[in-house]
This record gives sequence, C-alpha cells and structure tokens, in this order.
Amino acid sequence: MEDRQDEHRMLADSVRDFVRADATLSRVRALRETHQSFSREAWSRLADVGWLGIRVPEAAGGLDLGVAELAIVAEGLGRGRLPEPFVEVAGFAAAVIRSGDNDVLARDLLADIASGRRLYAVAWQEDSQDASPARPLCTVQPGGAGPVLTGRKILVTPAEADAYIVSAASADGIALYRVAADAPGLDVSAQALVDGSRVAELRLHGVPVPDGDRLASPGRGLEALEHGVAEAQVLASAEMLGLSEQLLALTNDYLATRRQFDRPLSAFQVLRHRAVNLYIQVELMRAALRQAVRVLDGDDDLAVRQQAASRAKARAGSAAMAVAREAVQLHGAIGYTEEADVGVHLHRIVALSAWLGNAAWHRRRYAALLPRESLEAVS
Amino acid sequence: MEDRQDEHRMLADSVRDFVRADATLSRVRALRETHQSFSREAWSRLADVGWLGIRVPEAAGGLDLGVAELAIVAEGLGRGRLPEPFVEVAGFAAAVIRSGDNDVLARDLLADIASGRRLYAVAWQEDSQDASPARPLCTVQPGGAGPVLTGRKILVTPAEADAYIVSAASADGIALYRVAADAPGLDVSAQALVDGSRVAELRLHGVPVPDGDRLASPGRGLEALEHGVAEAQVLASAEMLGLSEQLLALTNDYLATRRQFDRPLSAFQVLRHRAVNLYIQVELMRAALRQAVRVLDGDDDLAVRQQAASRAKARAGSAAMAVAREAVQLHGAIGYTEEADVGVHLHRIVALSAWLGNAAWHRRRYAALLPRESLEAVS
Amino acid sequence: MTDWNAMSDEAFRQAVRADLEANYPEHLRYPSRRLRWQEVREWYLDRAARGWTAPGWPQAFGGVGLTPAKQLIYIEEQERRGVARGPDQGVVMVGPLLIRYGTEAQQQAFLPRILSWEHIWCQGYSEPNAGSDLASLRTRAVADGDVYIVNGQKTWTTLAQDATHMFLLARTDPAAERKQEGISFLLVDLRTEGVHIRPIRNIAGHEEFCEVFLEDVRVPRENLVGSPNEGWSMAKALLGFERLFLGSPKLARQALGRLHRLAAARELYRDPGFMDQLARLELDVADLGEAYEGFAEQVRAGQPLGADVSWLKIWATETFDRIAALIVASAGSAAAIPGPQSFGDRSVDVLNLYFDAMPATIYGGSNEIQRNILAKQVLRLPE
Amino acid sequence: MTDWNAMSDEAFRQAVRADLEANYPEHLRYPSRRLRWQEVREWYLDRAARGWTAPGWPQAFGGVGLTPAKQLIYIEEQERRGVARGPDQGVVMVGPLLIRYGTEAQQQAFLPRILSWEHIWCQGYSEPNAGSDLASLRTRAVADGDVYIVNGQKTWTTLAQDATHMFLLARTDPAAERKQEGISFLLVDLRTEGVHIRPIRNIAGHEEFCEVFLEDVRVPRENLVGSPNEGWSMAKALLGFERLFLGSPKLARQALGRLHRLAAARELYRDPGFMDQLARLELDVADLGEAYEGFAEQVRAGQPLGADVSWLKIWATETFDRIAALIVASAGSAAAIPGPQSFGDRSVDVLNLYFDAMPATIYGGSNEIQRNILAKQVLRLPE
Repeated sequence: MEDRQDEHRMLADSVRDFVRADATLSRVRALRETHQSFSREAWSRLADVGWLGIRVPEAAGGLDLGVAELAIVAEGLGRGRLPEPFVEVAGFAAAVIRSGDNDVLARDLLADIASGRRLYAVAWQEDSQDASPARPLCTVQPGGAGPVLTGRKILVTPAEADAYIVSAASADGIALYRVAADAPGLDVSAQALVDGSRVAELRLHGVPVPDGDRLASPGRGLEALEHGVAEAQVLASAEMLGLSEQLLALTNDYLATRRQFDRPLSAFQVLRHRAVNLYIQVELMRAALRQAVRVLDGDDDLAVRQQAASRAKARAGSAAMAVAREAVQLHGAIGYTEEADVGVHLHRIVALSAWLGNAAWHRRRYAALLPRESLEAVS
Repeated sequence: MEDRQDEHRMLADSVRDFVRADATLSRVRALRETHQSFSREAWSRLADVGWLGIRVPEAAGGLDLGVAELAIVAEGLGRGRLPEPFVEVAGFAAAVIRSGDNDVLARDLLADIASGRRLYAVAWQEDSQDASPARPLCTVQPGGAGPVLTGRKILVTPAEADAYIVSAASADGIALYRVAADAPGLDVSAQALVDGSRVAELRLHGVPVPDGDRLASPGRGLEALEHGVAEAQVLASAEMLGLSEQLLALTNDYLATRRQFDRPLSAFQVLRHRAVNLYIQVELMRAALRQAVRVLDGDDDLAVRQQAASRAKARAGSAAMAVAREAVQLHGAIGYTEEADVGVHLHRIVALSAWLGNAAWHRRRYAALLPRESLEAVS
Repeated sequence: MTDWNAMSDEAFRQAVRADLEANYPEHLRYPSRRLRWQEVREWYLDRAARGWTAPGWPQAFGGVGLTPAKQLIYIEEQERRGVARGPDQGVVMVGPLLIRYGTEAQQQAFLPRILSWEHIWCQGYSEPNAGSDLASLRTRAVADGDVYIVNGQKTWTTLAQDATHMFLLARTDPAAERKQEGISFLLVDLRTEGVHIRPIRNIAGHEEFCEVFLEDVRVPRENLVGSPNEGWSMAKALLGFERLFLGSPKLARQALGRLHRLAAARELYRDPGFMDQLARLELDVADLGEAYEGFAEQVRAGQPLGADVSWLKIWATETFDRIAALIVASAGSAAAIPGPQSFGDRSVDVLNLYFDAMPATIYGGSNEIQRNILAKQVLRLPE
Repeated sequence: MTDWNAMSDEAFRQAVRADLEANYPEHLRYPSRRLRWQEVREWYLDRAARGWTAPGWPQAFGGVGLTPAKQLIYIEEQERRGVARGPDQGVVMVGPLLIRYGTEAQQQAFLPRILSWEHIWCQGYSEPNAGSDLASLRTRAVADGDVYIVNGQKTWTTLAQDATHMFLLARTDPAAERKQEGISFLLVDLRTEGVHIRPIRNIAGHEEFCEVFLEDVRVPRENLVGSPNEGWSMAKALLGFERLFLGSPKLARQALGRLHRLAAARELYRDPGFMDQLARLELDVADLGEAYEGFAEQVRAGQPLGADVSWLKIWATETFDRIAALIVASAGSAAAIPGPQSFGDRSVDVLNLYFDAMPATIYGGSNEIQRNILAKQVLRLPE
C-alpha cells in the first residue's frame, strides 16, 4: 500500500517532468493552424516512456498495470494539456480491445498501441444525443465474399487513427471489427472539435470484414464496448481533473501577481473566496475519481463500474466546466483572449465533458442505478 | 398616471406609518405564547383606515380599488410583519366572494370584511401536495332538509375565521358555500404553522347549506375560486416582497454596525457582494410583482392571470426563501436566535412560500402555460 | 422632413419596424459574432444616405434629434430585427462629446465625417494593467509646441483594425494629486506615424478587439477636447442612458431563442427535468425584461438613471451566461462541435453564445465592479 | 481487560456495532434536536459504568486509550446508530487539556469526575461581538490574592443550563502586544456566586445554547490551566483530529435519508425533475463521504490534519443546507407545518433539518472564516 503510493507519486512526478519538457501549449496552438490534432513524434515519446502500454499485457509489450496508473498519467497530461489522444487510444481503444474475445487480434492491436506504431479509435457512436452504445444501426451482414459492414459512425476520435474498432449489429448481438482507415468501401471525413482534436465521420458502404478482423463476437461485443466506455469515462474525468488543477494554478498565479488599485487582485476577499470555491470543486473531482479508480481496479461487475464511472464523470463534467468558466472570469479581459492559457484548457474541458455522456446524462444514469429501498433508513 | 403614482406613494407611506405605530414584532412574539394568531383589535384598526375594503365595492362600504392598491398594503404590512391575516381575508376571501354569482350574499360578506366585523377564510384545499382547487373530494348532496356538505378541508387560514367559504363538488361542477364556524355537523381543529398563524382542518359531516348560503353556483364556483387563488398568489408575493425588503434592511443595518477585526462587517468585500445579491433578488421580486399587478388589474382572461400569478409567486417564493436564508447567515450566530428579528420574517416567508403553490409548482405551471411556437424566432 | 417626435410611440415603432423589415438584409440578422465594417458597411452607408446615422444627435448637428423615448423604441426595434452593431463609437461617444465640449472647429471637422462614416472611431480607454482601475492609466501626452507627443498602449480596443480614428484618455498632468485627475481627452488619427495596431484573437478564435501601441505619436493640440486634465470627468458625464443598454435583455432573449431551437430539434420539451431548468430561465429573462422596462420608463420620462441600474447589467449578463451554459449542457456530445451544425432540419450553433457570454460579465465594468458600486452607492454600506 | 487496539478494525467495528444495537435505546436514535442531559443521562451513565466515557484518553487517566483509527470507527458506528451527542466538552476538551497542560492536582480533581459525569462541562470561548474574532475577547480575569476575579459575558454556550463547570478563556494581560496573547485558560464552577445563566431560544424555538454572565466571579488561582497568558495557544493546540468531525457526512446523510422518506411518501421518484435534483445531491454526499474518508485515512495513519480539512467543513455544511432546502421545496404546502407530520403511513419532520442546517454553516468557524483560512493557508494567496 505504502509502496504503491510511492510508485504513484513517482509516476506522477515523471508525467510532470515529461510535460514540462514538452512545449505542450504552443504545440496545441500550432496544431490549430494545421489539419493535425497531434504529433506522431510526440506519440512515439509517450510510447518510449511506456505509458501507452500501461493497460497492455506484458506479453504484448505492455506494463499490465491498472486504471489507477492510467488515471495518474491522464491527470498529468491533462494538467500539461498535451494534445495527443492518450485517453482516447491508450485508454478507450485499449480497454475495448482487451475486453473482446479474439485474443490473437487483441494481442496484435495492443502491441501496436503499446509500441506507438499504430493508433486505434473506437467507432461506436451514431447519434450525438445518445451516450449509450447499446443500439447501433450499423450492421454486419453476409456479403458475397464474407461479412460486410454498412452504416455510419460519428465523432470517432482521433480521426487520424490507423484503424477503427467499429461496432455493428447482427441478429445475434453486437460485434466489434477492426477496419483499416484505407479499407475499401469506407469514407472518412474529419472535422475539428472545439479543443482542436479531430473527429471522423465514417460512412461504411459494405466494408468487407474477414473473420480475422472480428475483435469481439456478437455475444461479447456490447459488453466489451461498455467496459471500455466506463474506463474511458473515468480516464476523461482524470484528464479533466488535471486540466482543472492547472486552471486553478493559473488563476491563483494571476490573482497573486496582477495588481489593481495598488494591491494584488488576490487581496480582494471576493476573489479569494471564489478561488477557494474553485479549489473545492477540484477536491471534489479528486474524491470522485479516487473512488471510481478503486472500483474499476477492484470490481468486475459492469453495473457497479458504470455507476462509479457516472459518478466520476458527472462530477468532473460539471466541476471542470464551472472551474473553466470561473477561471476566465477571474482572469478578466485577458482570460477571454486566445493568448491566455486558460482558453486552451477550457476548450479541452468543453470537449471532454461532452464526450461519452455529459454531466447531466451521467447524473441521470447514476440516479437510475441507485438502490432506493435502503435509503430511507437514516432519516 | 402621475396622479396614480402619487396616490400609491401616499398609500405606501401611510402603511409604513401604520406599522411603525404598531409593535408588530413584539405582538408576533407575544401571540406565539397564546392560541391566537392575530388580534381582533388590530383588525379593527385595519378596517378603520379602510384597507380591508380596498377590493370591496363602494355599495358594500369599500373603496373599490385595484390589486395594485391591495398589493401596496400587503407589501407594507409584510415589511412590518403585521401578524393579522390581511392577504388571507381582505385579499383571498374577498376576491373569491367577489367572483361568485350570488350578489346578495356577496354584498353582505364583503361588507363584513370591509367593516372588519367578521373574517372569512377560503376552505378549498384537501391535499397538501396539490395547489389546484379543481378536484375537491368534498361533495354537496341533497339531504333531508336541503343540501348538505360532506368532506374534509385542510390548511384553512385563518383558523379563527367567523365563517368559511367551502368548495364542494356536485354533478354539475364545483359550488361554493358559506359555512359558519359554529355550523352543525362541522368539526374544526386548529394548528399553528411555522409563522404562528393558525390553520384549521374542517371535517364536514353533512353540514346543511341552505340556498341562501350558496355563494357560487356549480357553473361558477371553480372559476371564482381560481380567480381568487390567482389574486391571493399575487398578494402573497407582495407580502413576501415586503418581508424581503425588511430582511435586506435588517441585514444591511447589522453589517454596517457590527464590528469584527476592528472594522464594520460591511467593510468585508465578500459580505458587501452578498448583500448586493440579496438586493438583486429583491429587485427581481419587485419587477415580477409589478407585471403581475398590471395583468390582474388589466386583463380578465383567467389563463393570462394565472400565468402572471405563477410568475410572481415563483419568483417571490424562491427569492424570498433565498433572501431569508442568507439574511440568517449574514447575521451570524445572532441570526439563529429567536430574539433576532430575521427569524420572525423568515418564518412568515417559509409559510407564505408554501401557501398556494411553492416556487417549484409555480415554475411548472408557468412553463405549461408558455406558448412555444414563436419562441425559436430569435435565435 | 418628418417630425418623428410628433408621432405617437406606436406609429413611430411601426414605421421603424416596417423600414427595418424592408431594408435590413436577412443574412445579417442576429450575427453570431461582432461583424467587421466591410460586412455591415453597405447597410450603414444606406442608412447614412437617408440621414439616420445619429438618431439621438440634435438636428442642428445633423442628427435626427429623437427624444430619449423614441430613441429607445428605435433601439428596441433594431434588437427585434437582429440588426448587427456597427462601429458606432463615433455616433455614441465622439459626437455627444464634441457637441457638448468641442470647439466649433472640432465640430465642423469631425461631426459630418462621423455622419458619413468617412471617419470610423474606436475608443481608447482601457490599458494593460488598468482594466477597471482608471487611476492607473499610463498613456502619457506631453505638450511640445503645437502638438502633444503621446506614448503608451491601449488594449481591448474593439475593432480598431477597422477604425480611422481613436478618442483616447492620456495623462497630461502626472503630478495631479488624485490619480483620476490630470487626464485629458485627445482625438487621434490612426494613420499618424507611431501608431501600431495588433488584433487580439479571442477565446472563440475571432479578432474582435486590438491592442493599439502609441510611440511618439504627434497629435495636434487642437485635437484636445474640452479643458485639459479634465478628461475623466467629461468621460463620466457622457455616460448617459447608454448605461441602460448594458442591462438590455437582448442577449439573454437571443440565447433563450437559441435554447428553444435546440429544445425543439432535440425534443427536449418532453423532458421534465429540462423543462424545470427552462422555466427558471424563462422567468429570469421575463423579470429582466420587466425591470429593464422600469428603467426605460425613467429614461422616457427624461429622468437620469441612478447607480441602481448596475444591477440590471449584472442580472442581464449572468442570465445570458446561465442560458448559454444550458445550451451547451443540452447539446449532448454535439457540444464539442464549433460553429453551426445540423439537428434534424434545424441548424444550431451551440458554442458561440457560450463564448459570447464570457466578455459580457467582464466588459462595461466587470460584474465585480458593478457589485462594488451597488454596495457603496445604493446600499451605502460603510467600508 | 480487552485490548481493543489489538483487534482487527473489522472485528472492533462489529463489536461496537453489536454493543450499540443491543444497548442504545431505540427512541433516542437520530434525535431531531440536541437532547438535554436528563434525556441522555441514563445511556451515558451506563456507558460510564462500563468504562467507556473517554475512548480517546490514555488508559493511565481512565480512558480506553483507543488509537485514532479505532476512535474513528467508534465514532462512525455511533453515527450509524444515530447516537445522541451528550454534553461531551469534558471528555473532548477539558480532559485532553488537563492531561497535556494540567497539574497533577488538577488532573486528580477533575478527570475522574468527568469520567463519572459528576461534572458536566461547557465551553466558554464565544462572546458577544467576538464571534470569529478572538482578538476582541473582553472577559477579564484579574489576580487578587489567591483568586482571579472574573468579569464578562460568554454566549452561544451550548447547553450551559445543564453544565456544572465551564472552561473559559479570559484576558489576564490587557497590555499584551498582540491581542491573541494575554489570554488565559480558567476552570470555573458554575455554582460560584456571580454566575448567571440565561438560555437563548433559537429560531426553531429550542433552548440549545445560553448566555453566561460573570460578575465578580472568584475563581481559585489553582484553576488556571498551564501558563498564564498562553490560553489561546493551548486552545489551538487542542484542536486535533476533532476538526475532521466538522466535515463529517453525518448530517448530510441524515438529511438525504429524510429526503428519501419524503420522496417515497409523496411518490416523487416518478418526477424526473425531482430526480435530477436528487441525483445532484446524492453525488454531493457521495463525494463528501469519499473526501472524508481521505482525511480519515490521514488520521488513521497518525498524520496531523492540515488546514485543507477546512474545505470539508464547508462542503459538508453547505450540502446539508441544500438538502434541507430541497426537503422544504418538496413538501408542497406541508412545508409550513412545524414538527413531525403524517404523509400516508410515514411520519416526516419537514422543517427541523432546515433550521438545523443554519447554525452548521456558522459555528465551528463560519464558512466565511473557513474560506479565509483556505485562501491564506492552502492557496497561499497574498493579501
């Protein structure tokens, strides 16, 4: 226990050193002028330090660690606002791949992820309103030369993935397939989100998927997806925690150094108390995340994991949005300019809090999963 | 217009003088130790200055003025926290009586109200959850010697009324009857509310109601009741405005005079800003009330009046509760004692905001009455 | 010439409305960001040709000479139509300044060119490190023969890149006892040597305002307005009923309309939880509108506005902000997509109002400053 | 004698739970107000007879000598059972004070009588006009021969009407440079001449605290604890992990349970608007509980609590307050009725927690003071 805490502290320190050495914010700004959302070179460096393989089995070249370690990295990268799609690939895609039932394919894909050689993106969403993967319209059907996928996926992130993990309905349930970005019958169009990340819309016009590309059979696909979504929700919460910590730090620095009426802004009691309110929001995010990580590393029951994920993401979504909005206000006019660092963090928070269910959606799922009978007891 | 404004200012001034001359707060406290919620003697004084007859036609000895004038008095009495049931009787009961279709009985009852001779209370409610009078279980049925009332009414205020205006369902609709407090077959039990006012539970076991006691026929009863409820909702909002104004004044006085760390509390920016937030709540109540009064004095359409009433009471209910809670907090420990005046106002706000639909109920009714089609226009 | 003031309010309103509906172009209605001069130029020149650049100026100076009541109607109808705001500092600020304090020569030199849009003015008040605190104004103007030599930096200058002139406050007496004193009003041609303009990109990626650097800029002494060292008192005196507009329900209503469009597109009217939030905001806007009317009545009656109008600005901008936040929260995962996007057959921009709401609580005196003002001047709480 | 500390945490928890379930009377569970001594006397005397008055004191002084970790479990189980708080200032404050700073004579005179409840102590810190500001303490103690003569007034003294003794802070050196200095700790028998106790009725109508007037009260010099003029440092040093309890989720959980009872009675679970509000509060309490656990782990590990624990108190009390407000808002017109009332076959008190939530944000260092502390000591914002 003590040992693990020390290891975690060392991991957090090395993430901090990593982002400090990287000009993350200027890279985010520079990428905006391109049609890229991240740098392959920076991605390789993430592979070099091993973090892309945290959830990858040792046999596939990974570290085979837990959600706890992944969350520490996500939080630290969020604090530094690294533009690379760490949570999307090393978190979400890796978790979905691990949860499938095609061990051979999974090992290849996970090895790709750990080595940084290839990036995978999960293509599950079809409707921007629904954050549940349970009802895809995309289908897998027998074709002349084997099964083919037909349908449409949206908000697939990162758009620049080398291949996609696509969910599709069949008579027997939902299956998952690996589809290469240059597969025949696949149209990919990309668009930039508010944070500069790029998402793809996939149009699948009878894309052939040989059996070897089936990552999860119809009996397993939905569960694999749900496990992956829950893990990604927790990791997005971890990244939002890091982003919010940094916003709090930026805001406190600004208040302490900027002067008005011959005093630092931080001398004004109203601003002091509002900074404290931000701090409380950050601590609440930390508490919710801590609990969710413990559940994900300790409990296999999907409903329990989903509730913990919803709890973390409901808190992170609302708290991070509140922190971001207030950080802009406390920065005054400066906070509204593109050159202020707060905006760079805010954009990412807007994107992450909308991803995989926003706070309102998660609050409802959390409430739906609450056991109600015993709750009157203490009254 | 100018003249009317001057008249209103004079009326407000005389209400202020009236409550200043009356030891209202100590009367509220003294009444708590008795089984009375108000003083008949003070009631006579309200009759003497004419305010009980503001909405009573001249033929019945009243002033035949509008809701505007009644609201000014309600606000001023609220500010002084007069314990007498002005809104309940001179507002609610008088409005219901005016809206009935038995002119002979109405004139008698309104004359009673204007003169202060007798008090009437509207007995419409049967369920503490439902603030709509449209579905009484209490019935009027033919009895041996004429129609009789059977049923139960709750939260009838004031409990000490000389007679009640009781709503009852018949095959043809809802009718209203005058029932004397000592009528045969009527059990009255009273209980004190949080503000020290007393409400009655009526149990009607075949109470005979001769035709002359029918204030509104089945075709008219519900509408009369609804008109009265809408007017009472607006007047309760006016009283809550007055109560909140006084809480703001008490709080500002306290902040300005009480010293801590060698400065008046009002020197602390956090407390200054919070006092401003209370002020904004009070101004919002004023705006909503202004609009509602204009509608009630100018538009006969029931749905329009109900929407205006809901708007006023939704705002008053939530704003006054917020002001009261924060006034206690800003008074510190002193605010939590019974001897502090804030509590006396807070108790009345808790009671009034729960009466005739609380803020949440009124927000929902307001939303249900919104026309939605045209709303997209400006986007 | 029509005597507009003689018309009934309602007749005037109908006339304005008809004009705007007939002439204001559809594609410029309710723009999703502050438009640049070239985008609104045609409309404003057309209006200028018809003599309507300055509805509020006296007729003697080329204005329409509307009463405050009629001006309000004119503005309300523009808001109703969704008319884009032009670079109006010349009309709103410089005109009234020169009419009140300017020399005849200044009036003749500048007023007609404001009316014709030959000159486009921007405001030079804000400086880095002196947002709400004018006492720490650092731009200096030193008299040297028949010019002032101006050095300093202005910031948050709205659309300076489109302007030809700037009216600015500069410190002319560094020794003045109170720091609000010793400040003068100068009119500066932006083509003068030493002026450098750098647009600032905002958090939404638009270039709405600029930094303006002034390095040894030579400004003719005749471009000083009014008495030297009394610039700040003049600037304050110019704040007339325009302060009302900071509390206009316009932006909140626009946001509410947007929320309804999204609600209709996503069938949120069937969601009682959403309806509870919507009802709250509907009431917030309704009460804002009613309170605004109360202050507008004062203006119409020719009464000056008190410091209490500050609460309207707080409520208007914070309500706008809450609605913008609910738009984002109601868009699901589409909230991450910038710009207009399709929801069924409707197009909705989810994020632009969210960003627009941010400066609203900061500019025009931040809401923190407004609360300071209310605590001091309205509640009169001792410090 | 059982070595409780040697037991596993879980075994200890089960033992405590079993004991409380067997022995703590049902009718005293989750009282709706602070109970008076005569109401809880029997339970606490019974516990005293079994040697459990002071779980945290060292065994050498008659305590159970539990480790902090075990004490926490003991407290959690009491909260779980809804055990009413007794007049525990003797156990919580006076005991640790005397054990650390008292003379052997003081220890022998007072500690056994605390353990037996022969003495019931109340705290004399707060004064009128010195709520959060101890520097303006006015009660004075002047040495005169072998006594101090004490004059002053204490207030917000919880249940002083049930107490036999008060430990108080009094100014003994009015000339001290810093106003926090020159203050001493005195032990006062409330039966001494010149002591007058007046209960204060609170906003809910209960007499929970008192004013205590001290007029020429003669206190033996041997009742001064520790060094003269160092009372305030001692008082601060006594604040150990008890500060954690100000942030306990207990009250918020109790209120949430009440809300559920009302929701079940009024069928609010079918109301999606209500459910949205409920979900928010459920999460607020869940995250409070998790954060509390984080601090409790520190205590269990024997680490001192930092100033950051203040945020827990803010969140705990404000969450409690929000839940209490939703209870009121969910009760419809029944919210005006004080005391327990029937909803179908359930009895619910709608208002008492609403009133209970009010002092929670004020006492124990108001939430404003807690925010000041966090800004200064945790965020380290310059003033």
